[in-house]
Amino acid sequence: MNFDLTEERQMLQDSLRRYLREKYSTATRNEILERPNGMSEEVWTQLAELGVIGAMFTEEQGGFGGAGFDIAVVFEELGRAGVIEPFMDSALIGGRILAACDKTDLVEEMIGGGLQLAVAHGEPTSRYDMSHVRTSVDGGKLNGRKAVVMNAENADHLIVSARASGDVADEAGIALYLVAKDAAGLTIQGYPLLAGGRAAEVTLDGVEGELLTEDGFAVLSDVMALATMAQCAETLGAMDTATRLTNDYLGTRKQFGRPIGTFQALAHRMADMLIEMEQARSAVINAAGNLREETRIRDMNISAAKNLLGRAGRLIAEESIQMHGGIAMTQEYELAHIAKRITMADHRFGDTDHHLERFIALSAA
Amino acid sequence: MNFDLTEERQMLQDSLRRYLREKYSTATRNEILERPNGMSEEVWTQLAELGVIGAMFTEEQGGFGGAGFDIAVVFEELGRAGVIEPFMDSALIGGRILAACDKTDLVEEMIGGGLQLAVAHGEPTSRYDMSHVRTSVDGGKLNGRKAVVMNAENADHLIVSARASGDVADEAGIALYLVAKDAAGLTIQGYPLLAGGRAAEVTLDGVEGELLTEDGFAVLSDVMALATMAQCAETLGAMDTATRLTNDYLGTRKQFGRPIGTFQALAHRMADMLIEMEQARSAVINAAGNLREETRIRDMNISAAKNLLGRAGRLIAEESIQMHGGIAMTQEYELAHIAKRITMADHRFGDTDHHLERFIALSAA
Amino acid sequence: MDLSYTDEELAFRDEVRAFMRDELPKEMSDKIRLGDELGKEGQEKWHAILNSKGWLAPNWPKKFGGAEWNAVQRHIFEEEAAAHHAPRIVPFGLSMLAPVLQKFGSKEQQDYWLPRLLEGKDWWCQGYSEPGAGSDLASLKTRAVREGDHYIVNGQKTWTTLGQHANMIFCLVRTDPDVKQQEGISFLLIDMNTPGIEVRPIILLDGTHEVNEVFFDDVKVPVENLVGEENKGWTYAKYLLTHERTNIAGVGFSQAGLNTVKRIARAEMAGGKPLMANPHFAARVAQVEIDLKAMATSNMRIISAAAAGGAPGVEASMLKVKGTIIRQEINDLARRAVGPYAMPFASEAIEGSNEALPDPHEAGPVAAQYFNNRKLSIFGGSNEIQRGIIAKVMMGGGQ
Amino acid sequence: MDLSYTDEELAFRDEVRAFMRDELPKEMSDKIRLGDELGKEGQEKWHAILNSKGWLAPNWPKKFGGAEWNAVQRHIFEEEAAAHHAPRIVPFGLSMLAPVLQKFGSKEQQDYWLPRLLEGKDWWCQGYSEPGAGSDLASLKTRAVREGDHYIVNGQKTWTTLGQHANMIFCLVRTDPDVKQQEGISFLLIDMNTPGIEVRPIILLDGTHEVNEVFFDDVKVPVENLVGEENKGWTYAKYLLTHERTNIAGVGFSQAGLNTVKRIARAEMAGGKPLMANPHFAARVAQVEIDLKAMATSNMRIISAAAAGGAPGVEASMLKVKGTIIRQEINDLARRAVGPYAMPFASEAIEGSNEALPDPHEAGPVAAQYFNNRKLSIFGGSNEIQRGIIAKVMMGGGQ
Repeated sequence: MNFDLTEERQMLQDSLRRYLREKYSTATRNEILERPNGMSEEVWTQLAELGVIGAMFTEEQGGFGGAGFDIAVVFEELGRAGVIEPFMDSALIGGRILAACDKTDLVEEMIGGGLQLAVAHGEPTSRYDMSHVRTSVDGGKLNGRKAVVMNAENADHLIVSARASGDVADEAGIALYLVAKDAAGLTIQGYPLLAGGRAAEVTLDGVEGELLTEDGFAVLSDVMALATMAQCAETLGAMDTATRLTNDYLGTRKQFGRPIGTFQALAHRMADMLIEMEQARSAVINAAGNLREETRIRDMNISAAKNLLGRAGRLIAEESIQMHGGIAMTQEYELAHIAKRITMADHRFGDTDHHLERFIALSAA
Repeated sequence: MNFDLTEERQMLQDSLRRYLREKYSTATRNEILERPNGMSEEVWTQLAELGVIGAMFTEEQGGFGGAGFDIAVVFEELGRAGVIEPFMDSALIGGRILAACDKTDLVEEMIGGGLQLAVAHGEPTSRYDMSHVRTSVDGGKLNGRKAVVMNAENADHLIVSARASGDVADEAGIALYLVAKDAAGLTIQGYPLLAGGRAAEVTLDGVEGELLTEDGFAVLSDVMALATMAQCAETLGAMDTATRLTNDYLGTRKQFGRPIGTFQALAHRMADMLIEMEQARSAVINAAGNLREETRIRDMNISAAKNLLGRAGRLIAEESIQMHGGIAMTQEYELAHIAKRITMADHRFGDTDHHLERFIALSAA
Repeated sequence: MDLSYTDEELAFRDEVRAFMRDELPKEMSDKIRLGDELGKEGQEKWHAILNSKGWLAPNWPKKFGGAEWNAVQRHIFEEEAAAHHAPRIVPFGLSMLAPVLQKFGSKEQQDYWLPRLLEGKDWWCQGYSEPGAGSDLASLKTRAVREGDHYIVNGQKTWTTLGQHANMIFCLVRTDPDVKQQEGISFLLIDMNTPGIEVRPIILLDGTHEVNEVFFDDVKVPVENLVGEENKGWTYAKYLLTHERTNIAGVGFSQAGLNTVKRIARAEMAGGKPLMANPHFAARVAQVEIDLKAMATSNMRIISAAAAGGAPGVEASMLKVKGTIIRQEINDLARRAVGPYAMPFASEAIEGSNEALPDPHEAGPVAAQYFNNRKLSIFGGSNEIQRGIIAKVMMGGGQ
Repeated sequence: MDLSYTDEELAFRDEVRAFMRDELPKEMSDKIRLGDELGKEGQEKWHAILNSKGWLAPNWPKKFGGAEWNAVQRHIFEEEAAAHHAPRIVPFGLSMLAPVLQKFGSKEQQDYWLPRLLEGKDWWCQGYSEPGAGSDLASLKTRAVREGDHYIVNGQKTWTTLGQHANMIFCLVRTDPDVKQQEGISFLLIDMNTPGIEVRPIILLDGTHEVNEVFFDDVKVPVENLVGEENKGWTYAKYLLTHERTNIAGVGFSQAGLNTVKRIARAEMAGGKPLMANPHFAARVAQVEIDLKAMATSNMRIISAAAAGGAPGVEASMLKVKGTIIRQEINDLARRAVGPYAMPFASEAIEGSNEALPDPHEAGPVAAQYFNNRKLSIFGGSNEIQRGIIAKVMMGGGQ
């Protein structure tokens, strides 16, 4: 057993944390949040230069990491700083799908920071069901509607899932296509997100694309396992920030003549938050450390983590706001953004209940 | 709207509370707990004289009450004092089944305090399913096994459910029989209960009985509705005692030089207990006040109450023990018994989850 | 014991229902149902509708032009208003300031300000909270110094709800800094258009502009705008706070919210079945519904006692805590129910892409409401303050 | 990062497994699995079996005859012991007193008492808690006054676990009442057969006799039974408390308990299906299983750090709180699982009606265990004390 980070990961963590602390203040982020494209190209490029994107890919894929703990380290730091740039959707999900489909040149471009992708998979009625694809492909033409597609407006290419055969919820028969941003018949209607960044409703009306794979479900399911684990790590980082801000606030804010942290009811609730932080950290370690195990074990650990982070995240976001009081409700205060990131993470890749059910099903299997 | 007790009920409550406070101390009860028959005939008789049993029956049945609030008032007081005598099983369930089957003479005897009954309905595999009856009747002979039959050893008669027709879980085809305590083929193997009183495993091997009704499910379901409501009221009384004991303890017990109730963490948890007490009281009022509504409304209110009392009861029993510390773990202290009554109530008439499911099913109906 | 309304109460409920059906404009109830903001004009319009029926001031005595309803009537009105998605009455002038003026104001103040309130001539806001005070209200620092016929006010108020619409503010100010905190406070009425007042918006985490900071820089307030006696303001403030607690349980809002959750969950599909048929989601809904049913009865018990002349004390604190827990849980269920569509930033998404979202009016605002309603357990005496009151009263052995 | 055991650790685990398979008597593990009491004789027999393998004192240095395992080895042993339903090692002498004697005892004390511990010649109990002290241990009142070659001890101890079996007790006593609480305490070894000692049973709410009151009435204790220096006992007591915290998370016990819950829930039928297939029950089980998996990893992280020489501090308090919550939740699930059969009073029901209950050995003890294990969050530093420690350390900005 060994729970220490390797030297390389430790260095990546340190440099990333330093960069974000110095360059990604609340004020800076609040300014980025207001931008029409919902991101900063400068931050994207500089983080790419720091190796953030490269760490998400194996050496064979052109990166220098790609294992569970490489990805966990990166996303925990992004979460800690509340980064809204689309590293999850563009780089990790988009990039790893392309890597799995051997699009080596595009992956190289991604690692260099010069590419933006969007993955148009979820649909208005699919909720969290990964095999639910109604968008059809017929004679190479894509038709359908994709929902809450992250980073769609900024993307150079969209990766679109479509049903080549089978029923709407079948795992078999889902193909993946690469679609250029300016393809005919593609409509992108964008909007900002509560937790920062932008997404869009995407309509495909006879759009032509390049076939990436006919076994889309297998690719998606591996990449979404990675992404779910990364989301847990990101949320862990955000929870850590919320806990730290609250801890600091309890120590400095005075009421009735003394620091509010000396009020025992608050102190004990703070202790419960800290206990749940340990639980959450361990759950992420389990998810990251079992990524290369057989699918059932991998997915049990991922669902366990997503469920636990959902519960602990809710506790920490809500308790942090409550113990701060009104200040935490204001957009200007760091915690407001962080709490939104934590809560909205529950709406990605399956929520707390979804993963509880999945864990139960896998346990019974 | 009017939430006051009628004068009669107020008087019954007062006299009952006074009697139990004066005559049913922890020491007295602990002595009764050790008795081989698990009850005090003297307490039974005196409470019958006070009108406790009469209050459970309508005037037509020979009593002077019988409505939801009559029964709720009685059982709340019994619960407050942690009474272990079998008023629930012998008087309310047994008596009201007989009343529903027009056994006027036996009901009269019951109201006078001169009769003991036991209802042998549940079976080793029935759990909380009221229609699950495997015990058979054939040519008037009863064969089967009944589980955790309350008060069986003390009973003059047993009321036994048996399947006359249909499948094991059918509602139709359940008949009720009256069986004398000394009937041939009846075996009663008794044992004490954690929360006081005694029950038994009852084996029927060709036992003869008197048919009470062929529509046993209808009778049982009405009487069990009453009993479940009464159980909620009893638990409410016990919760009130636990809360009061804890409140008093927090005010008197000193640690680190001051009453432990001045420690804010405990004070706030005490406040949460008090809030749940109000919730529980309202749930019991809803259950008692809707007893004569149509079945679906009645049962929704009963299941709501049993679920809420299950949750609030667990909180209050566990928190009361925790805030007391070690003293609450000792058999000699009143709370130990009260906490067991509260917790074990969850195992009667369907537990917290059972009633949540029933509430969901009835809501969707 | 009788859990039903009396015939008189039922008749009153029918009257309220008919009023809501006939007089509440549909575009108004649509906005409320969908979580949109009504705006100043809409709010004033609703006030005028109520006033023409004589229902704008339910808790005022008849002699001041109020409806003088008892607690049960007020409850029935609030329940029906919530069920019909009627706007709330803006409480600052009508429910909070007015009782203070009626009890402690001069005849001149009553005669001038009360009719204007009914006629909608003034929009009042509340100047209580200050930065750094939080739940410790009495530590306020805004200073008022008497100079001839005026007070000169300097300081800062915060969390001033809808202050951006207001032309008047009632303020707690410190008139004597040398005595015990509670004893040097006065209650002033201040015209927002007086030079030296500046209102700055505070944007909340869901992007809304509900609250403000109000700055006072040598603001001149005529002495006739002092309510009651100088340095007795804390007494009036406490009196006001008891009136702030009307409808503290929020039963009607919770019931309306729960209905919305069920409507969404019956439409939303999860794993091939309606979400409402998912046992885990159904269990969450059932549990909060059970809690709400019980709290509604607790609320009625207290209202019934209040209508009979009893004074709700610690029970109000209990209702506040449980009421906010239930409402926040319902907000949480709503955000869960809509799945990935909780993520769009509602207000803008609705404006920009009405057509694009599948059912934007249901899904749109729920996550924003979840965040916005975290305030319920913070403002108006945080749940921590309420728990402290409950424990203190109970452990003191009575109220 | 590497979550797996090393080859050496795996080999050690195999050795422990083989030992449990070959040496742990089946009648012993049956009793433990079913929640029965092992009794003094059974416990001493297990100690002897461990001692003959050299494993009775895992944490003792080799020079005293211990196994000197590191934290990972101890964890592996505890995990396997729980999985095989082995009895716990009675900790009072071996795990709690021994480290104190080894660090602070005289050569004579070490030479006399330590071998006797391994040989099972003494049964030690702990005299720390006193009536009225609770979590405020240092407020103890039991008085020891030096008279010549003896101390004369008067006072009372309580919650003395298994004191009914003990021939020796180690006690904290007050030797100087005039100084700060912590500075007047001494650490004495007392023969339970000395005149003036009386042991009275405390029956717990589940009917068990685990703990006792111990009364001291002019009890003469030879001065050579003082450990270390007079009035320095608090230092030794604190040292001892850090050793009490071995296996504080109780991962093995929780895992064994969870397995029992699942076994019951697969057999128990609810509404025509196994209880384990009921979504609400399955959700409860899954949630606690998820929490336990995470805590097991937290535990390994701390153990791994401890094996590498780090000192667990506030983490131990976190594990204590979460560990007890999880174990108590599992106890709660077990009592839920057995349905109406939770109600019989287990010990008597089993003895009197072995045949009558359908599966008495599964159902019998679960409710009693639920009640008995409420102690987990009370004794050994209540969860409230632990939360206080956690908050204090964290808000102090470090350990």
